[in-house]
Order: sequence, then structure tokens, then C-alpha cells
Amino acid sequence: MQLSSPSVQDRAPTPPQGRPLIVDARAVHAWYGSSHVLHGIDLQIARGETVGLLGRNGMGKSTLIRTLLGHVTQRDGQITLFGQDASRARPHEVARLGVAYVPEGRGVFPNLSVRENLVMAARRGRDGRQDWSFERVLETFPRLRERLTNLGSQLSGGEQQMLSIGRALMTHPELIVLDEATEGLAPLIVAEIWRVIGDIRGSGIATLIVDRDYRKVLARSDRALVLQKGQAVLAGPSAEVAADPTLPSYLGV
Amino acid sequence: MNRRSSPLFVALVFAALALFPLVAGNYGIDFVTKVMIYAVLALSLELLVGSTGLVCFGQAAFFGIGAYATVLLSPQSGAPSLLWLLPACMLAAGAYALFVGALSLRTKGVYFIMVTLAFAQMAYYVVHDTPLGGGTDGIYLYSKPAIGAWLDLDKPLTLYAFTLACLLAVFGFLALLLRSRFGRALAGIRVNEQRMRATGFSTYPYKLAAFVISGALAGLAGFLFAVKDGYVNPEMMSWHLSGAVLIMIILGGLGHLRGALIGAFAFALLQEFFKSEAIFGGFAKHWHLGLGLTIIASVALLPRGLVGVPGQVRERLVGKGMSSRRADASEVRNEHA
Amino acid sequence: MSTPEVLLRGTGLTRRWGGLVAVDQVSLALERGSVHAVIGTNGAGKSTLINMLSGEIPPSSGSVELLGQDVTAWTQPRRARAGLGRSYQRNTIYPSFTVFENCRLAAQARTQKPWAWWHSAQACEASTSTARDVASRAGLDDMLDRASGLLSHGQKRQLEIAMCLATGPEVLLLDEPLAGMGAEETDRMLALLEALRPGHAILLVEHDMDAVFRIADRITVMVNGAVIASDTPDAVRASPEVQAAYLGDH
Amino acid sequence: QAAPKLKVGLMLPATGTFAALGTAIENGFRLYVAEQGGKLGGREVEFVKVDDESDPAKATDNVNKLIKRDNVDVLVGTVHSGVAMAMAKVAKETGTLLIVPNAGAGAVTGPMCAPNIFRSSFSNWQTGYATGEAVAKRGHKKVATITWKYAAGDEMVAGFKEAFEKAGGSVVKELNLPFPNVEFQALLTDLAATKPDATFAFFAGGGAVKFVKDYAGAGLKKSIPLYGTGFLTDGTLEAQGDAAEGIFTALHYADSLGTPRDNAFRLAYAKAYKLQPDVYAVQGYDAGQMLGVGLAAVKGDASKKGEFAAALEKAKIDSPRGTFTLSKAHNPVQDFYLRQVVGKENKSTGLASKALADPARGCKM
Amino acid sequence: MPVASRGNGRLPPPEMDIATFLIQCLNALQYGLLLFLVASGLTLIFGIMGVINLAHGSFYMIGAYMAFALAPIVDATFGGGFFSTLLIGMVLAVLLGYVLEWAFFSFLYEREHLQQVLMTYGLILVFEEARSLLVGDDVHGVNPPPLLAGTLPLGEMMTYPVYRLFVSGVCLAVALGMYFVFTRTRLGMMIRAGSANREMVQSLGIDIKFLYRVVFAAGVALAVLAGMVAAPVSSVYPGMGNSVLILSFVVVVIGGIGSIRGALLAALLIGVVDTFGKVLLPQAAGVLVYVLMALILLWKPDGLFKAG
Ligand SMILES: Nc1ncnc2c1ncn2[C@@H]1O[C@H](COP(=O)(O)OP(=O)(O)OP(=O)(O)O)[C@@H](O)[C@H]1O
Ligand SMILES: Nc1ncnc2c1ncn2[C@@H]1O[C@H](COP(=O)(O)OP(=O)(O)OP(=O)(O)O)[C@@H](O)[C@H]1O
Ligand SMILES: [Mg+2]
Ligand SMILES: [Mg+2]
Repeated sequence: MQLSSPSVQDRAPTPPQGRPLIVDARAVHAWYGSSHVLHGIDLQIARGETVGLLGRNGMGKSTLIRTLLGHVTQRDGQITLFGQDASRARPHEVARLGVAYVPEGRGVFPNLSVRENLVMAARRGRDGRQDWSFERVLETFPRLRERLTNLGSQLSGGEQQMLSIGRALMTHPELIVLDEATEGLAPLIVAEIWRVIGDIRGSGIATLIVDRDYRKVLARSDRALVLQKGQAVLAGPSAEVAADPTLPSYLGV
Repeated sequence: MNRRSSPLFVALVFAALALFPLVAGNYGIDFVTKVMIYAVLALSLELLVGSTGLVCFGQAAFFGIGAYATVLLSPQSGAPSLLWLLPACMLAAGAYALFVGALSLRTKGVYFIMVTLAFAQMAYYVVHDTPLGGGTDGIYLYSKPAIGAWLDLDKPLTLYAFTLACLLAVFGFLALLLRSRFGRALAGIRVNEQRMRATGFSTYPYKLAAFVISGALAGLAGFLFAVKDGYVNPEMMSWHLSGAVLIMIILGGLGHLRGALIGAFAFALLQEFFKSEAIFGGFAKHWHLGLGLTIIASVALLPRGLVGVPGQVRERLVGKGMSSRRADASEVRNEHA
Repeated sequence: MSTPEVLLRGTGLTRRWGGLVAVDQVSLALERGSVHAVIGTNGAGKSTLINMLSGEIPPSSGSVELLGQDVTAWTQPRRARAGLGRSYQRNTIYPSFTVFENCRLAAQARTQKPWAWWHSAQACEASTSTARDVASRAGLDDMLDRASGLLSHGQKRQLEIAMCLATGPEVLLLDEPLAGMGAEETDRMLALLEALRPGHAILLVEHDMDAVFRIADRITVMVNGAVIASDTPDAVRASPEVQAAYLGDH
Repeated sequence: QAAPKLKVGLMLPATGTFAALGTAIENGFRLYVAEQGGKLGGREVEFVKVDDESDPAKATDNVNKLIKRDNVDVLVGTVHSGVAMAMAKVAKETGTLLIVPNAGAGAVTGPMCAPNIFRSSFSNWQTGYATGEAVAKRGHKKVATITWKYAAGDEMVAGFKEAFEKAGGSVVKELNLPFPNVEFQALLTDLAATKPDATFAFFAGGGAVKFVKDYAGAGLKKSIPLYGTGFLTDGTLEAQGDAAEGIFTALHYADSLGTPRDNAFRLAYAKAYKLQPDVYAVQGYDAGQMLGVGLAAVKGDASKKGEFAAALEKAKIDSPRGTFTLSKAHNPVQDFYLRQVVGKENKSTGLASKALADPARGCKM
Repeated sequence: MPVASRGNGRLPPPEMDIATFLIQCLNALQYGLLLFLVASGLTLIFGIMGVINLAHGSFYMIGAYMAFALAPIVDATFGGGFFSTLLIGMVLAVLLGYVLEWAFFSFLYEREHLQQVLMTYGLILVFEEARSLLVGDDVHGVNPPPLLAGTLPLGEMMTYPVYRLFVSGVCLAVALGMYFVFTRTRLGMMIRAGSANREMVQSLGIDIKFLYRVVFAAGVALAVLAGMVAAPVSSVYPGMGNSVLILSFVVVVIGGIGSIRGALLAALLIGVVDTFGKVLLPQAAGVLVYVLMALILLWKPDGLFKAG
């Protein structure tokens, strides 16, 4: 398997044998203007796998995600998604390959009603799956059902978060990318989200997750990657990462 | 992004304007006087659009009111004194701005644009459809204002110097204003009014003050225009002029005082250039085409307007692409999405 | 200890959005020297409550009292000048300004002097030093000259708090200040709140229960607009009602 | 040795609504100069052009451009009255010769009149007055008027009313709509409810086309005969189609007058420009003639304004429209034809008014 | 001397019988519908896409000139007269819109909105001049198709052109169609979403560039359709685009940006105010529309119908 940055050669993220890789990114660099934000990061995600992405504020987690998704155009490196070269792919092409995105800050459409936010996103999965129906999303987040006709801008912060996740599910992704998806959610709902993540993992959907609750992330993910100033400083099976004595220093705890 | 105007450039411009009469003929002086008046008008609008984020589409009304006041307040015989006439005209324009601003600042964004247009159109129809200001044919100014014998605006050179002084004064005043606390508060209002209110700025009076100042300065431009032409006409208040001034400041580059200056000159010179029979011969009558294409090209190639040109050249030389700017802009925009 | 001084009091606050009662007859008092946490399910009306207290939206009914004065009819800026500061759940910053200017402008609210148009704003010592101070307290020392729109999400959250502090409020209404912050920043923020506690009255809306139970002196729990409990942290944690509606197995 | 060239400043609309009129005037003017071998008063003519955009707010600048920058000897222009007023003011102040080839504002040869200002076209009052006489003569008693609410419209209606009431008729309704609004339906309904004997209308260009079509479309053409000053159907017949058929208008020119002078002019014009001339072309042509006459008298020296004016005041201009002279205020004293639209032409049916002179109210000269 | 004429403008106050009143109502309705049609393209490009499109008037003008200049060519090659001209004109308009978006607008979305003002201003100048070069500066009339050329009797002495009914019909069809597409279809939702957050729309697998290109083309096609349909009623003349531009913005803004219902209602309201204003308050007819707009926006700062 490929190795990530030199310092972690011995702990390269090795996905479980036999499962096909749906994300295979190697030596990813990214820039915002003249500032070099990502310095050669490797990331692999296999089908159905949950991968956690950790690091302090401003270390490049979101940038890595946005680079994989094609939103950061100043990038370098080799990105393969579902076996296809996506190094230069545009965001909508990435999405159509089966990647859904729940961005930090939620990205709810403020001028669309809750129903419209959901309905507009609906799409069949790669294999024709349509198990995440409108109804099922509303069952998962009952609060949304009460707010169906409200505009996105009229929702509480947590409601927006639910809507954003629900909307991602409506696209029937193979990989769902959650950037701080539990931000602003009540503990009960957070538990529910983690349960849903577990569910979708069970149904073979892979997850790339960023969350401030690093313990939960490490506990619920298969593998994890820790970023520090745009470099991968720790990578490997989550249990190993969790046990690593240097982890607290990278997370500032 | 701090918006420091480059003082050297501005100083050079004003120096060039001061020396210009030495080399120019009658027409040149006339022409530059006109452009300087438009520059004053553009500066007045820049205060609203570029600095406060209030896109006013009725600036011509304040301009026109200043001009009409000049003519209507002037006595039939004998030169009126500049000392009271000028303030009176600015006051008249400012008073209408107070009225318009007090009402239209209740609205935002495009709605604000349209309400200011509506009030400007009302002023337009008052002079257009009533005998007050001579109707559609306009009215004449009989004698031009003066202060005693030493400042007689009837003399083109005196008018030139006076206009230049006004332009300099307005520019200097606005430059000071924008770096003051008042100016920073306006900038804050442009970027995020909600936060301004939450931190304790009563934004309405701030915006209203900016609106009135802007209106009065537009009135000053109107005064100068009426004095220069000695003739006013309802078309001075039409939305075409409001639009043209807006075009000037966008072309020059929003958010910079010198952008208004550059824009006014660029717009006027471009028109003259494409209208010139000496260069284009018979095709000069199709000057709209050349002007239009130039404007389109400038939007495509100069994302920051004319003021951004030096920066772009520098970036080119250093070999830094424009993509960084784009990433920045989209990021900043999404913040409000 | 003398009887605690109530700095901000909301009485019978109600807000309707069409048919929805977002906040229903909520009363609470914020005392100097204490942190009062408001927790509750999503959409319970916590942000709406803050909006009413800070004057961002008018209540459908009820009243607000600030430093002993009835301020229900006051505009938001006026309340802010009287010593009420707030942060937003969604970043509400000046994205095109530098971090420093964001803080400085907020600090300027205390010394507005709009008529002094010949004085440069940057020359105002009071606001520049306050700006540096609050930026450093929020952990943004290194970023003073960065355009704030280009910060990472968590950094923007830090800035949000810095701007709230810059106005030097006596009463702070913080809407999920810890959301989006990493562990290190969370600790820093809690320490900051701890340091602010004496002399200030703080309303903290948060979903991070560890943090809430660590710092709150009193907790109000809201569900569907109504208060279902308002008590000491221990009592709230023990309440079966609160556990069922909000905490779960926390 | 050759005298220096005579600089003629043409200030006409090249863009905007009046562009076509500007072209016709320029063509007419150039035709006359060409007929004279490119020379007037012994001096070769050189043209300097400015597009006035029909914008009075820019008018003073544009005139200054011609006078101060290009140092023209003579100014010719323009179509729009507001612009012409600004031109007249500058001409009056600087003493530059000005010939107005269209704009009918009363003031140009009224309060603004000056020894160096001339008009080769008409005054608004004149056209209205001539129409008023004709409508009265055709036996109508109660008339409604309709026009845009701006100076030209007001002046024409005033002229019309003066003549019509003098002849014993009465104007029962005066309808206005804001310039340049072209939604006539409401006023047509109002007109139908008023039931006058006839309607007098002034519109021009696109507005005239739409008005005539709407008038016919509303079925009023049959029940309430439509009259107008000639602009209602001049240069617009192709666009108006059948709707204009039979309409009577009065103007100082008509298609196929049939006089030898007119035939020669039309032939020459058609040959030069592959276009049929219209009244604007005639006005341009006559502006050229007037300049020729004046310059001949001063041997090409445009600075001798007194002699120039004296010569013109005595002259009989042999225009395609018929000979005319100039009034004291320098406005043509001319015949007006009552024309009827037949086929695609404004055919003269006789005189509406003979040698009609503008009263030049307010002119002190 | 008859009493009726007592000097300029001092005529007896207008009075109206029932029949006249009803006819005026019809006029108001018809004018309002025409206004909506004219503004429909702007509702799309400006109201929904959020592009400040000053060139709307130019697209309208292009449509009108197409109706004039294209008709003989189409009739000669394909036959079918008016209706095939409409069809072919629309196809050309879509192409034009598509190319324009690609060449001039695709890079503007990420910039400051006022840059669009500058761009579309440049386009106005170019289009107007191109028109002058290609078809000249003359005024032209366009005849309604023979099928719709008749008139219906109305009141005692008036008639009503059938073609105007057709125009109203087209307008209603356009209004209904737009309303349906934008509020009821996913396409409409995507378009509205795109105006709020382009990046997120892309993340949902939608090619926003293509989508917006198509929408822009549709907006241009609507403006051109309006021009072609209105040509027989309004005739064809230089500067005609200018004269509808502001009024179209007024319609969109009074209605509430992004609301098609609002735009329709606003157009009808303007129709009523303009029609009755001209008759009952002729002195102020020019400003009435602006007074109306100012009043409505001061009363409802977000227009009649807030978008949603
Ligand atoms: N559009 C941008 N332009 C320039 N710099 C940026 C931009 N967006 C982010 N950055 C910078 O890049 C770095 C990485 O940011 P990123 O958003 O990836 O961090 P993050 O790990 O997601 O942090 P957080 O936990 O706070 O969301 C930060 O230092 C940030 O300031
Ligand atoms: N402008 C509005 N129009 C209509 N409903 C609104 C509006 N703003 C908020 N609401 C509704 O009011 C309720 C309370 O919202 P609020 O934002 O106060 O919740 P909250 O307690 O802060 O929730 P969270 O923890 O998720 O942020 C929600 O159901 C929300 O949808
Ligand atoms: Mg992030
Ligand atoms: Mg909230």
C-alpha cells in the first residue's frame, strides 16, 4: 500500500484487504492563492469504510475534503475515485460518481423550503438504489417534518444541520463526507447521527468524517488520519491512532 | 483588505490637472472642466456605492436639483454671489437627499436601488411636466455667479480653477472621511450591517448622513454644471445620467476614491476617442460600438476595474495567476450565502 | 456575599412565527458573576431567545430589563451600547476585513464619535489596544492581518467571540460559542469564560454538555419553546424529564 | 489663390430615436453642397460632425466642441428642441451662424431670436395652426386633441387651437400622455366616450406609428376622422401600413408635389442616396440653400453677420416645398399643404394655409 | 364660446359611464398582461438567476426586429408566416443566449454583482449599434398574422383587435408555465438554489455552469418572444428596448424578486394605475408608476411577494 508522509511510513493507512478502494488520493497538495495549505497527503477509503479526519482548527481538514471534491482548483497530486481519475474533476462530476457532502456551515439553501431542499437533491444511487426516500429522511429527522414549508433561512441551526445531512442522503451516495456534521446538534440528535452513520456503514456506504469529538470519531471509525499544518502526522487503524501517545499533542488536548 | 489609495498617483493627477491649462486650448479647458464636474458627481456616488454599499440609482436627481437651484435662485439681472448661492444649492440637494434617504433607507439591496430611482423620477417629472423649470425645453442662467470682481465664474479659466479646487476639496474631504471612524463605520455597514447593529452602531443615522453628504456633493456638481453651461434641462435628472455615473465608478473600480476619478476620465475620454472622426472617419457615428466593446473587454479582463490594473500587471510579472483572487472572492461570498 | 445583582432580566418572553410559538413565556435573570446556560433541543427557541434579549427581533409579548431599566422598546444598538454583547451561532463577521479590523471596529462602537471626520480611525488608541487584547484572548494573535473571510471555520468562531468581547459588554449572550472549535480552543474558551465570570453576567447556549456542566452556575432547559427545567447543574442532570427530552444517556 | 475651407459643423443625432432624421437632414444638406460643386460662397466646404445623441444635457458640450475645438464657421442642427435651445444659446453668445434644420421650438425664433440664428424648417406653432385652419375648413366643430406632454406637443396644440377657435370651432378635450409613453388604449377609450367630430394628434416616429395603428385598431378611424401635423405620417407610412390610409395632415411639404423644382430634387436625391427623400431631407437641403444664399452675399466671409442676415431676409428660397421667405425672426414664411395618405404617399390635396408666418412672440430684434 | 374650452388643461373633470369603465378595465388588464410578458425574461434572468441584466431591453428589441426582419425570409424559405417565425426566432434566441452566457457571463458570477451592470451596459451599446448597422434606424411596422388580424366590436363605436387577445393569451401561458416550472419542478428548485449557493449545488451533482447557461438562454428566449409577440402591437423602432427596460425592472421588483406571482400581480397593478391614471389624473400620469413603486416598497420593503 502507498505510504503517506515520510514520518508515518510505518503506519500507512491500509484498508482492509479485499475491499475495493473508492477513494485513492496520493500526494495531494493544495494552495489558496500563494499559501500552500496541503503538503502531499495520501488518503484511501475502501467501500463501506469509515475514516476519521482529525486535527486542530485551521490544519487543513476542510481543505483536504474540498480538494478531493474538486472545489479547490489549485491542487496537485493524483486523485482516483471509484477507479476513475478525478485529479481534475469538477465538483458536480465528483458528486455524480457517488460522493455526497455535508459542508461545515451546512450549506442549506436559504431561499428554498425544507421540502424543496430535499426534493431537489434526490437522485438514484450508482446501482439504482433508492432506499433513502423522502419519507425515510423525515423519519430519521422528525423535526424536519414539522418544518417542511419553512424556508431554509428560517430554521434553527440544528435543524439546518439535519436538513443538510438529510439532503446528502437523498443523493444515495457511496461515500458521504461529513465536515463537522454534528456541530450545533443536541446530544440526543448527535447520538442519532452517529447511529445513522453506523447504519449507513452497515449498508455499505463509506464515510469520511470530521468531528470535534475525537473520541467518538476514533471509536466509530475504521481508520483515522490526523493533520497538522497540512501534513499527515498520524494515520492508521483508529484503535492504533487512539493509543498513540503523541495524539494529544496534535489535537491540543 | 485595506483600501489605501495611492497618494502619489492622486497627487500626480491633481498636479497634471493644475498644469493642464498651460498647454490646453479653449476647448480642452472646457472639456476637462466638464469631466472634473462628472468626477465630483462620481465621487459623491462612490461614497454611497463603494464605501457604504448603498447602490443609489437616483444620483442625477441631486445633481439636477443643484443645477436647477442655481438657475432658479439666481436673480434675473446682476451676478449672484457665489458665497450664498453655492451653499444654497448644496443645501437644496442635501434637503431632497434627506427626504429621499429617510424613506428609501427602509429598504435594502435592489429594492433600495429602485426606490431611489423612483424618487429621482419624481423629481424628473416635476421639472419635465410643470412650468416650474421651463418644462422640457429647460431654462437659462442669465448671469454667472461671482465673488466681487476677483472670482468671476463666467471666465472659463476661473471656472476651471474653481472646479479643480472643488474636486480637490471633495476628494480630500472624502479621503479624510473614509479613514475616520465615521468612514470605517460605513465600511462596516457595507460588509455586515447586522454585526454593526449588534455591536452598538445605530446604522440608520449613519447611512442617512452618508446619503445626505452624497446628495449635497452631487448638488455641488450640479451647481458647477449649471454655471458652466448656463443652461439646465430636465434630462440632467434622467436615469440615464444616474446610470452613467454608476458606470463610471464601476469602470474605475469600486471601493477606491481614485476609482471614481479614473472612471470619470476614462469614460469621457473613451467616448471622445470613439467619436473622433479624425481616427475613425465615417465609422465614428457608430461610436457606441467601440465604447460597448471596450467596456465589455474591460469587465472581462479587469476584474477590479481600472484601479486594479497596476496590481494585475504586478501579479503578471511575478507570475501569480488570478485563481487566488477567485478563491478568495467565492470564499468571502459564501460567508453570506 | 451580598444578594446577587441581576444585570439582565427577561420576563414572560414569547415569540411567534406564524402559527409556531418559538419561545413561550420564558423568564430568566442573569446575575453578575454567574454563567447561566440555556440548553435544549434543536429548534427549542434558544437563539430566538437571545435575539429577543439582544433586541435583534421584538418579542411578541414580554419584557426585557437591562441593568435595572426596561429596555423592551430599545433598539439593538442602544442595548449594545448600554452593555449588552452577543455572539452569533452562524458566523457574523466582516469577511473582507482583517481580523484586527474586525475587532477594532467592534471596539470602536464604544467610542463612535462619528462627527470627528478629520481623525483617523486607526489613531484611536482605545479601540486599537482593545482589538489587540481581545484577539489575543481569543487565540488569534498570529492572524491579525489575515482577511477574516479566509480563516478556517474554527478560527472564525474564535473571531466571533473576540468581537463580542471587544465591545466590553457587562452582559454576554453567547450562542454556541464552542461549536466548531477544537478541543484546545474549547479549553481556552472555557478558561476565558471562567476569567470573565466575575463582574459579568453570561448567558451560554451550548450543546457541548461537558462544557456546560463544567462551567454553568445555573441551567435552563428549553423544549419546543417552553422552559421545562431551570436549576443547578446537578439538579438538571438528575432530572428524568431533561434526560428524556434532551440529554439522552449523556 | 484658394480661400480657406468653410467649416460647417453638423450637430445632428447619429444614434438614438432620431438617428434616421439626422441622416436625412445631413443627406439633404450634402446634396445641395454637392450640387454647388462642393463650394458655398466661393469657399470649399468641409464638414465637421458631432452626434448630439438628442441629449440636451450634453448639448452645450457638443456645441462647444464644434465652436471651440473645431472653430466652425457655421453651425447646422438639430432635431431635438431641447438640444436646439442649448445650441441657440451658445450661438447667441458667441455670434456663430446657426441654421436649425428641424427643431420647431417656438423660442428659437421667439425669445431666443438673434441676427445670426435661422431656421429652415418650421415652428411648432405654424404646423399646428395650419392644421387648425384646415380642420375648421373641412367643417368640423368639436375636436379633441391628443399629444405627448412636452414642449413640442404643447406648442402644436396651442397653434391648432388658436386657428381652430378663431374659425369658430371648439376643442372639447385635450388629452396628454407622458413622453415617451406609447400606451394609448386608455386615452382612445376616453376619446370614444367624448365623441368629438374629429381628432387632432401630434406624435412622431415610433409613437406616431403606434398611435395611428392603435387608432385604426380601436375602430375610431371610421367614426372620428383623424388629423394631425404632418409628422404623424411622415417617414412612417411603410410602418403604419393600411392604418394610415386616408388620414389628413398638414405640413410644409408633401410627397409628389409635382412641381419641376421638387421633381428635380427628388430625382437627384434618389440618385445620390438610393432613397426617397422626406421632409427632413428637404429641410436639410434648404438649410444648405440658405447658407449658400447668405454666403454668396458676403462672398464667403461668414463673419459678416449683418450682411449675411440682410441677404437672407430679402431672399426667396427656391425650395422643393415651394418658394419661401424668412420672417423678421428668421423663420420660414411658407405654404402649408393639406395632405392625405394615399397608397404609401402623403399626397397634397391643396393648401391648408398660404404663406403662413410664425408670430415670433417674444422676439426682440 | 363653448364652455368646454377654458384654457389649457382646465377642462371639466373627467367622468366615466359604466361601459367606458369596463372598457378601461379591459385596457388595464391587457396592458398589464403585456407588461408581464415584456418583463418575463427579466424575471428569469434577474429575478431568479440574480444577474442584473440591463441588456433585457436589448433582447426585447432584438425580438421585435426579428419579427420584422426575419418574417419575410422565413416565409420565403419555410412558409407558415408568423408562427414559424416565432418558432425560428425562439431557436435563434436560445442559441444567442447560450453563447452570450458562455462568452460574457460565465465568469461573472463569482465577482461583485455590479460588474454585471457594466457588462450588460456594454452589451446594450453593442446591440443597439449592431441593430443600426444591420437594419438601419427607420421605424417599421409589423402586421399581425392574417389569422389574428380581425377586430371585435366593443361599446358603441370602438373595436378591439383580436391580436391583443392573442397577446394576453401568450402572456398567461408564459406566466403559468414559468410558475409551474419554478415552483413545482426540481429544475426550478435547482435554479433558485444556484442563485444562493453555487458551490453547494455543484456538490449535489448538478452542473451549474450548464444549468445557468440554459436558464440564461431561456431568459433571452423569453425576452425575444416578448419582442416578437409585441412587435405588431408596439411597432419596431430604435431605442425601443430602452423604453421597456426600467418598467420591466419595476415589475420584477414591485412583485418581489424571484416571485412570478408577484411579477404578474405587479404588472397588472401597473396596468391599472397607468390606464386610470392617464384618464383621471393626466397631470401626474408620468410619475404614477414610480409613486406606486415607492409606496409599495415603503410599505413592503421586500416587494409584494417575498421570494419563496
Ligand atoms: N479560501 C481561503 N483562502 C486562503 N486561506 C484559506 C482559505 N480557506 C482556508 N484557508 C486557510 O487554510 C488553512 C486550512 O483551513 P481549513 O479550513 O482546511 O482548516 P480546518 O482544518 O478545516 O479547520 P477547522 O477545524 O477550523 O474547520 C487555515 O489556516 C485557513 O486559514
Ligand atoms: N424567521 C423565522 N421564521 C419562521 N420560523 C423561524 C424563524 N426563525 C426561527 N424559526 C423557527 O423557530 C424555532 C426556534 O428557532 P431557534 O433558532 O431559536 O432554535 P434554537 O433553539 O436556537 O435551535 P438550535 O439549537 O438548533 O440552534 C425553530 O423551529 C425555527 O425553525
Ligand atoms: Mg474545517
Ligand atoms: Mg440556535
